[in-house]
Amino acid sequence: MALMRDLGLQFVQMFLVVTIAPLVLGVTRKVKARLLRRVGPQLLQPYRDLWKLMHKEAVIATNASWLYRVAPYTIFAVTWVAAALVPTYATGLLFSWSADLIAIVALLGTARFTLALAGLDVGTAFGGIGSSREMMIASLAEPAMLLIVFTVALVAGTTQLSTIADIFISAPPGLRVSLGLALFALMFVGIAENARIPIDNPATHLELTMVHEAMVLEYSGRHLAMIEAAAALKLVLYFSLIACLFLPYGMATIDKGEAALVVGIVSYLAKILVLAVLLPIGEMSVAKMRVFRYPAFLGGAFAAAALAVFLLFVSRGF
Amino acid sequence: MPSFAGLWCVAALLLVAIVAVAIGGSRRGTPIVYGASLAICVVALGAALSQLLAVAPDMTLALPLGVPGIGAHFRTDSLGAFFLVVVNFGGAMTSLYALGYGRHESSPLRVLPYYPAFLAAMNLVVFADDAFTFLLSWELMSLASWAIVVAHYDDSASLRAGYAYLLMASFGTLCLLLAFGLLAGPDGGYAFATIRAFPPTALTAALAVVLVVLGAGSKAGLVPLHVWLPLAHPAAPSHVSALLSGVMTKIGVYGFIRVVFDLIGDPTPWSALLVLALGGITAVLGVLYAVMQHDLKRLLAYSTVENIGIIFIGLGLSLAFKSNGMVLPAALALTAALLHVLNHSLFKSLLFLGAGAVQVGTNERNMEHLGGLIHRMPQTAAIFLIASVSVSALPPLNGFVSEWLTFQAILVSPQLPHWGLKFMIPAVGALLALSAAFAAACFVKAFGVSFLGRPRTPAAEQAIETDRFSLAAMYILAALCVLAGVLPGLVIDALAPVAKGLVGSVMPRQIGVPWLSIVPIAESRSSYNGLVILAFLICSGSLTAAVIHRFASGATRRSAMWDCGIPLVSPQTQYTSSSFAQPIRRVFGTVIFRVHETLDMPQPGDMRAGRFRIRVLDPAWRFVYGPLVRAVGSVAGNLNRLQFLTIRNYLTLVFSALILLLLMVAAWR
Amino acid sequence: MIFPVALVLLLPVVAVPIMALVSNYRLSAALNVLASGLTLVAGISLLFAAHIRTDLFIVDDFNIYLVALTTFVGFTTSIFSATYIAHELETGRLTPIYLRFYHALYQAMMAAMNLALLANNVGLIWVGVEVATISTVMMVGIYRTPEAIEAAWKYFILGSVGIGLAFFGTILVYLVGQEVLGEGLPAMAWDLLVKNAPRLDSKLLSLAFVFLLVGYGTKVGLAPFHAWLPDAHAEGPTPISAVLSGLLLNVALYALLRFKMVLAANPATLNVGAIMVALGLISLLFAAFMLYRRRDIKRLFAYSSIEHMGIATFAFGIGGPLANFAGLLHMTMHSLTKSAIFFAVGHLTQVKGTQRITDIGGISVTHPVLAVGFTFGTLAIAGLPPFGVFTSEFMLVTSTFPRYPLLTVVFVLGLLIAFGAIILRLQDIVFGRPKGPKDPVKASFVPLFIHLAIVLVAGLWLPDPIVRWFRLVAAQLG
Amino acid sequence: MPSLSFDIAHLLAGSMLVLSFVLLYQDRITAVLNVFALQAIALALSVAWQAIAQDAPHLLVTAVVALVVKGFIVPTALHRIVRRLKIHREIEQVIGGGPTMLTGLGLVALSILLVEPVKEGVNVLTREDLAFALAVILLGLLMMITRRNAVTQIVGFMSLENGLVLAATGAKGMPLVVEFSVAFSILIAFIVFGVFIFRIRERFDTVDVGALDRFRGERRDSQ
Repeated sequence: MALMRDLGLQFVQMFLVVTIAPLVLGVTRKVKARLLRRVGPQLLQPYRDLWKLMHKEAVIATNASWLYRVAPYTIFAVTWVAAALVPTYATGLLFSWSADLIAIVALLGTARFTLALAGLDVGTAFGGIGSSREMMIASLAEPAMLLIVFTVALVAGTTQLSTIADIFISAPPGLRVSLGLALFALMFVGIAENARIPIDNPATHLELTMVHEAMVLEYSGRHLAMIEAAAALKLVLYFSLIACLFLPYGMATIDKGEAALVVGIVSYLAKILVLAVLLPIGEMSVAKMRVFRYPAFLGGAFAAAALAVFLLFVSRGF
Repeated sequence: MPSFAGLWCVAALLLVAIVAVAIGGSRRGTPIVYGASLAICVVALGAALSQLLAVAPDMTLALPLGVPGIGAHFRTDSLGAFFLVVVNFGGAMTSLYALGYGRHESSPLRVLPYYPAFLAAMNLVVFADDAFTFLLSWELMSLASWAIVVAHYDDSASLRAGYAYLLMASFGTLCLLLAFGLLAGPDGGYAFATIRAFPPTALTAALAVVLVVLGAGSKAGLVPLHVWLPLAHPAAPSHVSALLSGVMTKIGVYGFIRVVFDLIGDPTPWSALLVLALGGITAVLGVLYAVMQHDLKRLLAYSTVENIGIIFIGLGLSLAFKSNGMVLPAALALTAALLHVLNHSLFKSLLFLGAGAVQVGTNERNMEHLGGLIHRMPQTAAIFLIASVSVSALPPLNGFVSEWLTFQAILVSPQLPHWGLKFMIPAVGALLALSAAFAAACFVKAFGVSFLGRPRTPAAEQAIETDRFSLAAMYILAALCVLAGVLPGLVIDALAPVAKGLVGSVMPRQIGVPWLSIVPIAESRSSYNGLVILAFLICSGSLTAAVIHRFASGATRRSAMWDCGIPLVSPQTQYTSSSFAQPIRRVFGTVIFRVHETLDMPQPGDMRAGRFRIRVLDPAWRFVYGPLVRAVGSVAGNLNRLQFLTIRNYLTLVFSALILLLLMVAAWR
Repeated sequence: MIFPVALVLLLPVVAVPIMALVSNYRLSAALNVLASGLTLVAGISLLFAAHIRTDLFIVDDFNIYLVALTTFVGFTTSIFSATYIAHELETGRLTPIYLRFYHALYQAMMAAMNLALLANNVGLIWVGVEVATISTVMMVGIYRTPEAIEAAWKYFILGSVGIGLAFFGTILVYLVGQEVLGEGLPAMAWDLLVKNAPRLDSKLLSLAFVFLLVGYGTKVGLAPFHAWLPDAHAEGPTPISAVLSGLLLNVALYALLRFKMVLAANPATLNVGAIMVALGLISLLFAAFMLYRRRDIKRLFAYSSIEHMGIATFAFGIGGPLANFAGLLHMTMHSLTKSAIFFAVGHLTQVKGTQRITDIGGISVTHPVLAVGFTFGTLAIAGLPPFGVFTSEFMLVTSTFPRYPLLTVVFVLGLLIAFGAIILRLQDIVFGRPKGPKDPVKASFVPLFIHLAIVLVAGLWLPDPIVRWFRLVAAQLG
Repeated sequence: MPSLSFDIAHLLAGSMLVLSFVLLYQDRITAVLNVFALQAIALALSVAWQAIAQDAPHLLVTAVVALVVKGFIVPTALHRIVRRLKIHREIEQVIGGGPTMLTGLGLVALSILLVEPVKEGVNVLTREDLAFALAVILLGLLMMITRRNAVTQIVGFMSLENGLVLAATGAKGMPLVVEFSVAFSILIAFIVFGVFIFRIRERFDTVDVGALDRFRGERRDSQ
C-alpha cells in the first residue's frame, strides 16, 4: 500500500511538471510583453498553441528518415523524465535515487544530442547551423554545469538531489560565497541551455543567429508540439533545480502528510512563479549577443563555478 | 585449468597464423582463418570468464624458454583475466565481422597470417609473468599489427603510418626495458614474482613510474605520445582498426596497471599528479582534434585518444587515493577506469566496424563525401547511432556509467591531504566534463554528416547495406553496449577481485542493492540506475506517443523540405563536417592547434570556384617531433661528411685517438 | 686429442693450393663448399673435444663455440658464394682466373681466422688476424673497378697500420710476460699470462692494451678506426661482405677480449672498461646517425655492423656477468644475422643489378620469398623479438641501467636512432613502389633461412652448453 | 761488457730515431728515399748487434732481410716508381716543417714518459730500445699523416715498421721474430706493388672533387 502511495506521489510529480510547463512559458511571455508595454498573449496561450499544433497535419520533408519522426518523442520523453527526477514539492520520492544531479544533466545531454541529430536529418543549411551552434554552446555550458554540481555536492556531501534538499532544509548551510557563485553560474547556464536572450531568442525566425529555432525549422504539427513542450519542460526543470538547490524551504521531507504535501506544492508553485517573473526581467535588461561572444558569457559562468569549487577545496568554511 | 587453456589458445592462434601463410592465397583461406580465430577466441574468452567470475586462484607456469636462468613465466590473476576477457571478446567479434568483411580484402595474404599472430601476442602479453616474456610479446604485438598497418602499402600514407607506428612502439618498448631494468636490479631478477618480492626505493619507484608512463602511454596513445595512433589505426583494415583501437590500446593500459599498481606497489602522490595531468590533457586534446577530422576512421582514432585520457584520469585518481591510504575511493576510481576500459572496447570496436561497413558500402571514408546513408544502410545506421550515444557518455548507455563513476571518485577528492591533488583534481574534472561535451558534438557530427542529410556523392547514393556476418557482430556489440549501460552492477561486481588485488579494497557489492541500481559509496551519497531510467523513458515515451495518437491528428504529408522557403536543392548546400566543426574550431582550436583558415573568394563575375582552406597543426608535432626530426637530420647531415674524407684524414683520426689514449695512460700513471 | 684442432687448421690450408690449381669454376666452387663443409665437421667435432692447451694452441670455453660458429658461417657462405659467383661470371664481372684466386683466398682466410681463434700464443693470434686481413683485402679489390681498388687500398693501408700497432702491443705483452714466465714461448702463452696476471707489470700491460685496442679495434671497425669498413663491405663481393661482418669483426673482437681477460685478472691495471664503453658508445651513435644518409644498401648494413660491434664493445666495457653474457650473445647473434642479411642483399643486388637503395623497391611484390628473408633479417638486426639480438639487448640494457643510468639512456637513444634508420630503409626496399627487374632469383635460400631459423630459436631458447660457455667466459671477462 | 753492448745498442737505436727526424725534415722525395735506406741500414746493424748481444743467431736473418729488402730493393723500386709515374719531386706538407718537428719532439717525450716508469724487472737495454722504438713508430705515423704524397707515406709506414722490428728484436728471446719481420717485409712488398700496379699517385689524398664523387662509394648527392 505504501508502495502504491509512493508511486502515486512520484506520478503527481511527473504530471505536476508537465502540466505547469506551458503555464510557466505563458507567464514569462506575458511579463515580457508587459515590460514592452504590450498587452501580450493570455497566460494559457501556450496550451492553445500546443493544442493547435497537435491538430495540424505534420509536413515532413521527403528525404527525412525515421530518426526525424522518432526524435520529438524521444526528446520529450527524456526531458520529461529528467524533470520528473528533480524534487519539486517533496523529497525522497520513490525513484529520486535512480538518477543524481549528474545523471539528470546527462539526460538533458541526451535530449540535446537527439535534437541536434534531428536538425541535421533533412540536410538543410539552417538545421546544420542550429545543430553545430547548439553543440558548441553545450560544450561551453557543460563544464560550468559540472563545476556547479561539484560545489553543491561538496557543500552537501552528496550529488543526490533530494538528499541535498533534505540537508539544506534540516541544516541550512547559511550564506556561502561558493553557493552564491554557484547560483550565479547556474542562472547563466540555464539561460544558455534554454535558448534565452542573450544567447538565443526564442521568439525569432529567419535570423542567422538563431540556434534552437534553426534546428527545429523543418518541424511542424504534432512533432513541433512535442518539441515545444519539451522546451517548456526544460525551462521548468531549470527553475525547479534552482528552487530545489537554493531555496528548498517548504518541501515535504520526512512526513508526507497531506498538509505537508499541500504546503510543498504551494510553495513550489510560488517559487516557480517568482522565477518565471524574474527571468524576462533579466532578459529585457540585456541585448542579444553575437555567436562568438558566447564563450565570454559562458566563460563567466565557468569562472564563477570554478571559483566556487576552489574556495570549497581551499577551506570548507566558505 | 583456465590459464593453460588460455595458453593452448595462444599456441593454436600461432598455429593458425602459420597455416594462414600456406592457405592465405586461396579463396577458402579467408573464412577458414577467421573462423578458426573466432572459435579459439571464444574458447579463450570462456576460460578467462570462468576464472574472473569463479574468482579462481592465480595460476602460474614456467617454461625453460627466454632469458637463460630465468625462464618464461606465465600467470593469470583476476586482473589478467579481466583483460583477457576484453582481448578475446574483441578478437571474437572482429573475427566474426571479418568472416564477411574479409571477403573484400584485395590481397588477403598480407593480412591473414598476421591477424591471428596479433591476437596471440595480445593474449601473451597478459599471460606474461616476467619482464622478458612481457616485452617479447609486447613487441610481437607491435610487429604483427605493424605488418597489418602496412598491408596496403601501395599508398604512401600507410607506409608513413607504419613507420611512425613502429618507431613509437619501439620507443615505448625501450622505455619499458629501462623501467624493468630499474625494477629488476643489476643482477637480473626479471621474474615479476622477484620484483614484487623486493619493493623498490622511492626514487626508483618514481623513475620507474615515469618510464612506464612513457612506455605504456606510447602504446595506449597518451598525448604527446599519441601521434602514431591517428595515422596507424585508420590505415589498417577496419576489423583490425577495431582491434587496434578497441583492444590493443587497452593492453597499453594493462601494462601501466600491471607495473604501477602491481609491481611497484605503493606509488608517490606526485606520480598521481603526473598521470592525472596527462590524462586530462589527453582527453581534451584528443577529442578536440577528433571534432576537426573529416576522415571517419581518423575521427574515431582521435576519439580513442580521448577515451584513453579518461581511463588514465581514473587510474590517476586511484593512484592519488591509494598513495594517501584511502583504499575505498581508490577501489572506486580503479573500477571506474576498468569499467571504461571494457565499455570503450565495446563501443569503439563497434564504431570502427560500422566505419568499415560504410567503407565497404561506399568506398568512402571521407565524411564530406557521405550523407544520407541511413536510407540505404538502415541497420548499420541504427547500430552506429547506439555506439555514438555510448561514446558520447549519454545515459542510459554504457559510456555514461563509467564516466559517472569517475565523477563520483572525483567528488571524494576534497578529503585528500595532498594540496597539489586538491587543486589538480577539480580542474581535471572540468576537463573531463569538457571532453564529454566535445565527444557529444563530435559524434553528432560523425553520425549526422555521414548518415543523415542527403547523399553528397553518387558513391553515397549507391551505398549498399553490409553483409550478415558483419551485422551479426555489430548487433552483439550494440546489445552489450545497452546491457552494460542498464546493468553495470554485474560488471562492477565482477571487477571486485581485481580491485581487491590491486588496491586492497572493493566497491560495495552491487547485486544486493534494490532495483539493481549502482551505489559507488553509499546510497545517501549518490546512486544511478540505468535500468529504471530506461524503463522510465520507455514508459513516458510510449505514454506520450499514445496520448498523441489518441488526441492529435495523425495526418502526415511528405513534401519538399522547407528551409525557410528558400530550399537549396544541391546537396552541397548542406552543412559539411568542416562547417559543423567551425564554431568549436573558432572558439577552442585557434589557440591550441593554431588553426589557420584561408578563404579565397573570387571577384563577382569571376567564374572560378571559391576556395576555403583549413590548416590544423597538432601541437605535439609542432613542439616535440618536428624539432626532433630536424635535429637528427642535421646531425646526420653533418656527420655524413666523415664518409668523404681521404685516407690521410682517417689515419689522422686513428693517430689522434692513439695519442689521446697514450696520454691517458701517461696521466694515469 | 690435438687432432681435430689440426684438422680445423690444416683442411683449409690444404685446400688453398688445390683451389688455386683447379681451373673449372664449377668444380672449384664445389670443392670450396666441400672444404668448408669438412672444416665445419672438424669444428663441430671440436665441440665434443675436451679442453686442451699447448704453448701454441688452446681449446677452451671461449673459442670452442666460436670455432664452430666460424666454420659454420664459412660453410653456409661458401654455399651462397657458389651461386653468387656463378652469376658474377655470367655478368662478366669476374673471370675464371680471378675465381681461382678468389677461392684460394677464401680458404686462406678461413684458415687464418681459425688460427686466430685457436691460437694460445698471442703472436699467433696476431698472425691469424693479419693473414685474414690481407686475404680479405685482395678479395675486396677483386672487381678492379676504381671504387673497388679505392676501397681495397683504404682497407689495406688502415689495416696495415692497425696490424703494426697491434704487433707493438703484442711485443709489449711478451715483455710483460717475459719478466715473470721467462723467455720463449711460455711468455706468449695466453693462458699462462692469465694465470700469472696478478704478478705481471700492470703499467706495461696497460700500455700494451692501448696499442692492442687501437690495432685490433681497427679490425673490429670501432669508430674512429672504422673508415675502411663501409667501403670494403660495399665494393667487395657480397660473400666477402658476409664473412667480413659475420666473422672477421668477431675474430678481431675475440682477440681483443683475450687480452681484456688478462687485464681483468690483474686489478692494478688501467680501467680499460671505461675506454671500451666510450669507444662502443661513439661507434654506436656515429653509426646510428650515418645510417640515415646511406644510399648504397651494402654500405648501409656495413654501418649497421659498426653499430653492433659498438654495442658488443659497450657491453664488455660495462662488464659484469650479465653484460658480458649479453655481449657474447650479441657477437654470436650479430654474426649469424648479419651474414644472413648479406646473403639476402647479395641476391637482391644481383637480381636488381644495382646497390642503390633508391633503385630497389617493392621486392615484396617482385620477390616475395626473398622479401620475407630480408625483412626478418632486418627486423632481427634492428633488435626486434623474437630474434636473438633482442635477447642480448634486453639483458644488456636491463642490467646496465641500474648501474649507469645516464650511459644507458645515451645507449638506448643510439639504439632508437639506428632503429629508425634501418626501418625507414626496410620499408623503402620491401614495400613501396616495385622497381627494377622482376626475374626470379636463381639461387638457394637455404643458407639465408638456416641462419634466420637459428637466430629465431636462439631468441626464444638457448641450449644449456652454450649458456654454460657464455657464463664461464663472462666470469673470466670480469 | 754489458756497458759496451748497451752503449752500442743505444747508439744504433738513437741513430734510427735521429734518422726518423731527418725523414720528417726532408721535403724532396729522392732525399727521403735515401734517408730511409740509411735508417734501414741502421736498423739492420742494430738487429745484428742484438743478435750478438743476445747471442741469438736467428736474428741475423732478420738483419739481412732488413738490409736487403728495405736497405736496397725497396728504395730502388720506389726511385723507379717516382720516375715512371712522374710523381713531382716536391713533397706537399700538410703542416710546415717547424710544427712537425715540435710535434715529433712531443711524441718522443711522450714515448719516454710512457716507457720510463716501467719497473726495473725489464732490463735497461730493452727499456731504452722500447722508448726509441715507440718514438720511431709514432714518428712514422706522424710522417704518414703530414705528407700528401703517396710515396712518402709509404716511407712513413716503413719507418714505423722499422720501429716495430727494432722493438721486436729488442725484446730478449721473443719467439717468431724472424717470421714476423719477414711477414712485414712481404706486407711492404705488397704496398709497393700496389702503388705500382694501381698507379696510385695521389689517391691517398685526392684533391679533385671529381675523384671524390667517383670514389668513396657514396655520391655527393647523397648528402
